[in-house]
Amino acid sequence: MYRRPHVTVRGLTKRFGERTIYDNFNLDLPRGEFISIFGPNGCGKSTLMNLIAGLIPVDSGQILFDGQTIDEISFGYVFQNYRDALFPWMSAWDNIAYPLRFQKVSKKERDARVEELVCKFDVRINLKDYPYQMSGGQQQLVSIMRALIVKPEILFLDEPFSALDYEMTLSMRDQMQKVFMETGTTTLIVSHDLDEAVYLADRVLLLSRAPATVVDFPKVEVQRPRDAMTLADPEFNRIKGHCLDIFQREVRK
Amino acid sequence: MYRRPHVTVRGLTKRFGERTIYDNFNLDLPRGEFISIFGPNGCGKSTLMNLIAGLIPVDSGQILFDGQTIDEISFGYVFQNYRDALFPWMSAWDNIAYPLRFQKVSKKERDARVEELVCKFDVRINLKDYPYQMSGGQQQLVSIMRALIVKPEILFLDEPFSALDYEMTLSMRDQMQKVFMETGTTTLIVSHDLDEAVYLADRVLLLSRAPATVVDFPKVEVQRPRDAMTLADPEFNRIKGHCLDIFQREVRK
Amino acid sequence: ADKVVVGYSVGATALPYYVGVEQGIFEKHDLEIEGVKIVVNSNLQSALIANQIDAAAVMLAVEGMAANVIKPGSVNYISLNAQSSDYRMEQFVARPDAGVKELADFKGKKLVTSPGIGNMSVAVAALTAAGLNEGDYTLDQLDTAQHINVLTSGQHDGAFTLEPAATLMMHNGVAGLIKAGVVAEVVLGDPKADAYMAGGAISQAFLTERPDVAKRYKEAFDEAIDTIHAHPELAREALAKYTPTPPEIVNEVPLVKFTKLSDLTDVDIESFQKYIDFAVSIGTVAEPIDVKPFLAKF
Amino acid sequence: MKLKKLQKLRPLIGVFGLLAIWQLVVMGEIVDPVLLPPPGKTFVAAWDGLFGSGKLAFDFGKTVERSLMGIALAAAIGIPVGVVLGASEKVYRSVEFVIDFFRSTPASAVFPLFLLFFGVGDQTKIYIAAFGASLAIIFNTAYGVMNARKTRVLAARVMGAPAWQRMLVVLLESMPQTFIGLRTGATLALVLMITAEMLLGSVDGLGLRVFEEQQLFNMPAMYAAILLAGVLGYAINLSFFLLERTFVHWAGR
Amino acid sequence: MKLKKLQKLRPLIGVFGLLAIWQLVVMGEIVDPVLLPPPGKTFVAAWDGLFGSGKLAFDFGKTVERSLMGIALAAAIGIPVGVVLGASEKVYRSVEFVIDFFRSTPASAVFPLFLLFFGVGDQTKIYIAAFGASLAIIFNTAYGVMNARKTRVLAARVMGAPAWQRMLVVLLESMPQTFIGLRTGATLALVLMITAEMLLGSVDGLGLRVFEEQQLFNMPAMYAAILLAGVLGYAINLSFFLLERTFVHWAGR
Ligand SMILES: Nc1ncnc2c1ncn2[C@@H]1O[C@H](COP(=O)(O)OP(=O)(O)OP(=O)(O)O)[C@@H](O)[C@H]1O
Ligand SMILES: Nc1ncnc2c1ncn2[C@@H]1O[C@H](COP(=O)(O)OP(=O)(O)OP(=O)(O)O)[C@@H](O)[C@H]1O
Ligand SMILES: [Mg+2]
Ligand SMILES: [Mg+2]
Repeated sequence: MYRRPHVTVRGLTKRFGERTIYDNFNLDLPRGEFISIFGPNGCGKSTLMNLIAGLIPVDSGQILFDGQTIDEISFGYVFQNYRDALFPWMSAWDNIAYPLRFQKVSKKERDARVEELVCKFDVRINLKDYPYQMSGGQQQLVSIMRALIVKPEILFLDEPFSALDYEMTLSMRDQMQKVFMETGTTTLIVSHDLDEAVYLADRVLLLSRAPATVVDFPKVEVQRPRDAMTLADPEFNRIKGHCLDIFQREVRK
Repeated sequence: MYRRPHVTVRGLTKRFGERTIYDNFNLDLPRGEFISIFGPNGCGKSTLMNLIAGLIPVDSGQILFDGQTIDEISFGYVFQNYRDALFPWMSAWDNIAYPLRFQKVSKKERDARVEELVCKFDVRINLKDYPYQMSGGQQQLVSIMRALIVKPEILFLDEPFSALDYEMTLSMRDQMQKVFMETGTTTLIVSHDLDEAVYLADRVLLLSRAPATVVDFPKVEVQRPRDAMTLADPEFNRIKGHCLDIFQREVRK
Repeated sequence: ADKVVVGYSVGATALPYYVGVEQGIFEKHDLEIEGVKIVVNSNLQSALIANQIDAAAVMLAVEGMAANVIKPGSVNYISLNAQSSDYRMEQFVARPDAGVKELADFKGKKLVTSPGIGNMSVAVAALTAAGLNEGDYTLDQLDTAQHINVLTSGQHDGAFTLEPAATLMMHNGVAGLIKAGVVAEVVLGDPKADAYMAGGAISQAFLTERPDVAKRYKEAFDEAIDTIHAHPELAREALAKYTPTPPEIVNEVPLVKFTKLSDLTDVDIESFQKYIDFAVSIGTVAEPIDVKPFLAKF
Repeated sequence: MKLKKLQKLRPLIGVFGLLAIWQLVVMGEIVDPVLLPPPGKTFVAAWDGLFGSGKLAFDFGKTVERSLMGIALAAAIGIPVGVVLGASEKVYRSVEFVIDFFRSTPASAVFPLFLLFFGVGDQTKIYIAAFGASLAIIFNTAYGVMNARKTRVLAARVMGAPAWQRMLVVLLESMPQTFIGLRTGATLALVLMITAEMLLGSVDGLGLRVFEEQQLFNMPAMYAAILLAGVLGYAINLSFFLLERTFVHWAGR
Repeated sequence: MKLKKLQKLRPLIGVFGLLAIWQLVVMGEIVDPVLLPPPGKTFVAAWDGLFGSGKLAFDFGKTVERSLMGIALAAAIGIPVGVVLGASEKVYRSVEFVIDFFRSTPASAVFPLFLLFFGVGDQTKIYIAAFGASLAIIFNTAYGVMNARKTRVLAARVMGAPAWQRMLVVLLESMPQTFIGLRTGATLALVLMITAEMLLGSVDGLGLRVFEEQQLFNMPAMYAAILLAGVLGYAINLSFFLLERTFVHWAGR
């Protein structure tokens, strides 16, 4: 099945001072796919997401959204720096409900939506707390829920599970998959856990060290829903092995 | 071999507002052991480290250091919130060298020591950068190096590898083990990766949900140096399974 | 030479001091003068009481006596300045287009006065004497330097103002004279009478601890006053140099009547006392006080 | 419990310290007690003026009333203008000259201008106070906004917050600084009000009292008025501090 | 390239805007041109005073000299005191009354006191400027320190930094706020200096010039002096801004 690209990146160049992070970089992100980005520290994964979301300006090149301008697109975003992206003047609950404010949703329905999400995720946090009263993992969880409360056009997840505990990580992976299967939202995730990256992905975007290039962009043709059994699936393990090979080759360069 | 405890916690009580995090908590940390702390989000792992290091006051109870006062002890500390703990007014290099300033070490020797560490860790960062110019993983790496540059009495590592890439994580684990075997520094690590926690540990401290209690504190009697083969070691896997069982039982409570 | 620290303001009323310095009179009396410019009279008064200066080139009578009520002997006069319709200082002026010829015409007009209870009381008394009641006019207090501004801009019709602002306004055609010698008339009943409202002063410590130097200072001051009367052109020269007086009016600005203590008659002293009694009556001097002890004796 | 109550009295240390020094200066005859009356005498004068025969209470009330109006006006103008200017550094740089220019010209030098535009009434004094205070508030708020971390503003943008909501985030982000601006501005408004009452001619107010008592050489009454001005300044600052503490609970977290 | 250069001229927008409004006010005869001379005439007066026959250049130099001395004195006292007071909120609360008290008493009311303590010389003016400025600097620095995040100070402590090094961290942490305090203080020092030159009597200085030209009803010259005061204020602010920008490169990151 051919899908029209949702995001098209053409001739992207981005420098920080002397350092070139992207140099004439091209990429198509198909609509409705779940894409994992895998690459070494500092290769430009967070930068790429920021560029696509329009949070930092490109030096040159174009980022096009299939028939839409960037202002029409609603993003969901879990920042790598989740702590700094929460609003400390709001309770966790209000943080989660925040994006709903811009959707003409009544206070009552907002609360209902949060309630629903909380139940689904089996959250055991006192959501009346302010972010600075919460542990790192709890903050990250709130950040994830805030990104999922609306149905965004595109979902960016920058190492979203890095601070979650063992159990929560597993459960969030499956929640993520469920959300994706229900809504078909174009999703980008950065993860340093290869199991996780492949487990969740329709495609794995393998980036080289900066200036980043697409080393490979393999499809993960394993059926959904995936579960604990998937980890034993030969195709899954083939792709994982393939990614690991490429990654190690690229990193050691 | 019986080791005298390095840190003794007696009757520790800590509350945040209404919430009790520790209630009459007791713990002995043996000298020269590598201890992994494993527990659900928000159970009080970071709080425990902060309490021991004297960064936040106890409500009641005592924390004793074998024959020393807290002021005599030098700590190495990788904060969970590594980003906020780096000094943005110093380059990465100066951040790493910072703890050496308090040890009457000449500028030249400080530089040599940093150089040495950089070589050992095969760091590919421009250390002249300021922290805010670096990616999340790079910042965390700098934070780890800063903790290791001195030979501290006690080393606290609060999810130190959470933002590191695949390759770097593996390499840092082994570096950590090497440092530990060379120096025998009492080390506490928080990790949500059970493989990692058990792989590194002499003992695994399993904490329950807050108010935290010690659910178990099993020894990991697997020979060092451990390596990729260890992951197949039956004893390793027995303990891992044991920890997972306990954890899941506790978390689901 | 003996050193004397003299505080001076920038008005024409400190003229004997300027002339004394310019004409080398102090020098001649073997005095080494260190001048300190202090423009606000109350600061001058504080400095005198605190012994930071030995003498004040000019000190308002009301403030000097107010200090003497609380700390007798702290301000001692060595000369007095009189003002009247001939020796103009305070006066009513009005904008030419305001249609004001005499005080009574201020009915329904907006007036501005130099600040302070003293100025306010005199102005009200004069207007009352002219048949105006409170409410017939508005009277705002405003720093004297601003009077020319508010008259020029038309916000006020007239002013009870001081020199050199009055001359400056008249010279610029901003306002014309309505009545001078106001204090003399209000207090002494005659605009041509001498109203003693200020004078040269010395501190208590200067007078008691170095009486001979103080005496010489007083003699030099007297000589300067004589010089002013004998050589007005020299006085004008000093005025131009020491006070911010526009050159075009420096020869027009009226001077007060500088009077040596030795020239004071009993009538003069009585006038002085009357003025202070008036100040007591309007509350600017707290208690009745006899002025004679504070005319310095050597 | 009792200790907690005592802590609230801490500000009294400063009060008594000041009084003690004052008393010592007078007793040590460092300055003539005629010029600087002892605290006791000043209090008697203040008491008499407030509750006895004097008009001090009335003048105090007038100054409070006018100052508060000036402060309210300044805040209503200064905060929004500061946020808008600070949000775009370019815009701020364009008008910075004007702001710094008027901040640096002494009030007594611009009084004449205000007289020309607004006349000599009470209104004018309020405008003068509001003008000076609003410059301070604009300056502080704008720099608060410029120095604030950008992460949360970006987060709001990516979640689709419209411009005015982003401004709100910016404002909240710079709240601690804005409060400092408010306090600086409020203090300045009070100072300007009293100075205007002294120099511009007034029929009531603390400034008039200071001026008149000085003319009368009634030092205890003059210092009583100055004392009240200082106490009023402290009270205004204290109210803003208390407001800040309840409102900006997240400062420094 | 060329655009970059043009950007540097941005502050001129404010300058010309101010001049335009000024010119319009004069041309529109909103106020009498005798009282508010047009910019052109004022510039001629300023030019004449600076480079021609007048003493304006000399007076300007004197005010600059004395103000800078006052500012230097205020910074030398204010910054360390502010850091120390801010480091312990308890201590600050104890002395807050004194600081707020003197911040709120108008300079013209405390001038007499300064005369009493420091005499009638030029020295006194410097002390007055320094006193007022140091209060502003103490206030801003102390609140900067109190509102700063504590993480880095804790990090320094745990790494064994001695007290004075921790103070240094605190100072750097609060640097943006401290610079605002410096700028507020410097502006205040200038204002106080000119006011003191006007009211306390001086033989030179911009304040004297304003006072004298006002007496002479020489409005162009008076506004020339005021203009110079404003420009001086902007220049001082600009220098601090440039200093801050090179020094506090991390602000807002
Ligand atoms: N503000 C900045 N100024 C200068 N350099 C920057 C800045 N932000 C990022 N960089 C550089 O850009 C590169 C890419 O950064 P980015 O944060 O995108 O990496 P990343 O792939 O997300 O890494 P990580 O896995 O560690 O999060 C890094 O090498 C970093 O040094
Ligand atoms: N400043 C604070 N105020 C109030 N509550 C706090 C504060 N800091 C921590 N807590 C609470 O204390 C509990 C323990 O926090 P802590 O950070 O120690 O958890 P943790 O075990 O490190 O969790 P994580 O794995 O998510 O890092 C949490 O439930 C949190 O809500
Ligand atoms: Mg990243
Ligand atoms: Mg933690």
